[in-house]
Amino acid sequence: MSELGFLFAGYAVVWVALGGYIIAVGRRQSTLRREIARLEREFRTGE
Amino acid sequence: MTGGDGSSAGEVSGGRQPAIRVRGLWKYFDHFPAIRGLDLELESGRFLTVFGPNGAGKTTLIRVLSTQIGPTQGEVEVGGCALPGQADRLRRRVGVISHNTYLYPNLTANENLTFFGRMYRVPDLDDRITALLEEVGLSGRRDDLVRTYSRGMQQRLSIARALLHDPDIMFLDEPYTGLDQHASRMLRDVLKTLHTGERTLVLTTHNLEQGLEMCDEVAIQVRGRLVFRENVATLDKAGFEQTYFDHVGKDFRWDS
Amino acid sequence: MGFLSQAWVIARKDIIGELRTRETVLSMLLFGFLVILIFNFGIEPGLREENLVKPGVLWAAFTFAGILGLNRSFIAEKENDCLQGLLLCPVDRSVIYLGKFFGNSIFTLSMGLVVFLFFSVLYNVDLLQVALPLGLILVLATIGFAAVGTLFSAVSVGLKSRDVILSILLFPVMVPVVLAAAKSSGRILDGDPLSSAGLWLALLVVYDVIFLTVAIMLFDYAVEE
Amino acid sequence: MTTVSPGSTAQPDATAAVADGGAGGGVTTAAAAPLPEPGRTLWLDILGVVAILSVLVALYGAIIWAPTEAVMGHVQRIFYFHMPSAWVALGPAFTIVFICSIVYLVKKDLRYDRIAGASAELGVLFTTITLLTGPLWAKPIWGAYWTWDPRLTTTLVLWFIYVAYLMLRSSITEGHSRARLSAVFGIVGWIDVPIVFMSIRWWRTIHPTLVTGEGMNLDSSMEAVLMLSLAAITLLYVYLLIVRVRQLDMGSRLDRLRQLSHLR
Repeated sequence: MSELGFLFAGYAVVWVALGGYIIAVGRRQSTLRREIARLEREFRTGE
Repeated sequence: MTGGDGSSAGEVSGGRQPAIRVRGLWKYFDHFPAIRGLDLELESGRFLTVFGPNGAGKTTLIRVLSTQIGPTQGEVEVGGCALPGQADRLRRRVGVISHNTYLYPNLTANENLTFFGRMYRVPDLDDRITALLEEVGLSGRRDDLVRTYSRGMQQRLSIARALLHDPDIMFLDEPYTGLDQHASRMLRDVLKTLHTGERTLVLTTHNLEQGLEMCDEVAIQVRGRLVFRENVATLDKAGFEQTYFDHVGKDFRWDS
Repeated sequence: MGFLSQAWVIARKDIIGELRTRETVLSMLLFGFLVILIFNFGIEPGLREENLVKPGVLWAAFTFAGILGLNRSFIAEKENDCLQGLLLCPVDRSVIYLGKFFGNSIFTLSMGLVVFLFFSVLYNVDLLQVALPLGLILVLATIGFAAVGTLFSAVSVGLKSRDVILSILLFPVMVPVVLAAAKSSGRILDGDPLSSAGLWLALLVVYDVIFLTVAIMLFDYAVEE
Repeated sequence: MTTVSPGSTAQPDATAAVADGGAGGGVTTAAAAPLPEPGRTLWLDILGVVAILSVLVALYGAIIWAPTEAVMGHVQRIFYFHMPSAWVALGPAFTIVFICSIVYLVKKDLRYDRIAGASAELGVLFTTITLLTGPLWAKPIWGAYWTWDPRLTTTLVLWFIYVAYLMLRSSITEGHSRARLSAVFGIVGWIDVPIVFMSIRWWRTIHPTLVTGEGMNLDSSMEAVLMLSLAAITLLYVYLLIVRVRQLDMGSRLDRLRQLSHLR
């Protein structure tokens, strides 16, 4: 692998790791939002 | 909520200090409230049986009162010691018999009792063990491994273990679980001898017949609260089954 | 001292139970032998590098075998919910910790001694020459191992996959002990005097003191509910 | 020696739960309990934008602005993200795990446990980045992906310790048990780190290696880029930590609501 190849690989690792984490956190966030909406509905209709 | 004994100790006839006083006790496991604002007062020397279906929080109550777990909120005072702060002081005076025996299966009866006796610094331990084994009818098996004991014998030995340090407050959590009729009867006989009027006893069970036999007071625990409390002297024993199901039935959803 | 004698009562209870079944120490020993045997296939006998690898084999065997004992330490307390009975006793939590620590140390130490013997026979080590310094290293390593191990054993005992979790928790934290023990015993096996391993022994002592103190302080939280 | 008796735990977090769920005789008020707010606020958004912008600026600085290092060439540019990742993990991230573990054990407030958990996650993330970029940088320079350099080796051991910490957390479901047990491990693990480092350093000086991380000549513009990068990654860590903690807070409140709606 060329020198630039290693450089590219190094940066790829950084951004894939950070991006992966942020995507995972974002997904969890939307699951939470959905769950809140569901509970809200439940409370309304359950009244 | 808990019957008419909300009055302070001084007003109770007999004027004895309360052995147990609980005010607004909550115990959460995560977000699940196993005990929900429970109040309880018990004079020392009395025998209280707490009835309740599975999941009512009886075991949790016993575990809080016997210092095994801390309360989430509320005042708890047992034997004059505030919990959880003074748990260390209380432990010496508390005996617990539960459906778990707390016995080491790879040790003999004698070794088990010697171990616990030393932990409690019981004086004249050997004589004490001999007397207790006599009392629970296990003298002949003193040097047998606990693992060779039947369930009933283990439970009797666990009674001896709980009595080693002569506690003045005893908690019995479903002690009849898994015992056959014969063993239950022996356990009952031992319990009768414990009820001397000097010792405070709290028993939990879901078995109405066994629970009513020798107690002074009854309570019904449902959904983490005591919903019924009465003195056995004034209790309508024949109608108690109906009373119990009336209280439990209202909350049948809890069980499912 | 009442404090230590109470702790000894707990350790004695564990030892009596162990002498009866011999389950723990025997399985530890067998496992330790097997580790040495397996590792041995990776070493070309007679090579000059052999001497560099040998202490590593020895301490790998010690660590892997030792963890078996720690695994059992609190599982024994879970049968019949004995741990609850123990916690009901009117003694400070640190007494219970010390009791379990003494027991674990004694089991690990006896395993270590026999594994050393096995090792010295297989690799033609003149045990008489190195017995004392190696023994000292073994004692120091055992204390550190049991100090942290007893705490982690209590931490992991309530978990479903406690065996795996205990190994995963303990091994990385054990790195300084294994390293110091392997390096210092390497010196001894090379025929150097004990003083040449002074730095490593000091590291072991520091590790033992720090983690024994920390574990005594934290044990309360590992068992409370 | 702890003087705290085993059960002596005021539990403010759970007390708050009581206030919500238990007031006025319990679950009938559940519907009135406040729903979790959708964890967004202006200042947090601003912090996020600033963090991401500064990372982009640092990226520009590292790739374009900084001069090529004379000996190592372009590969040295990995260093601008390698070193800050290592700093964030070993510095703030794991230290916060340690501090919040202690505070949890003292206060029994689950909030601190959530901070510790989130910080450990980020610490492992940045340690992973460090461990992956390090070899990619080392290979073209020294011809080997891995050397048993004290810092590298300590980082690897550290990674194992905090992965173990996260595994311990994920294997316990009850909130306070998880907080308690992982706090115990979080404290021991952190205290272990300097001892690990010392032991590995002694080990490597006894058998010295030719390869060291030294010998890099940073000129002033390189230093500036490094500082910028350090600040950017630290800012990113702080932002992600806050977001993650708020998310965990929300999850916890949601669990409570779910429980209440179930009880109802």
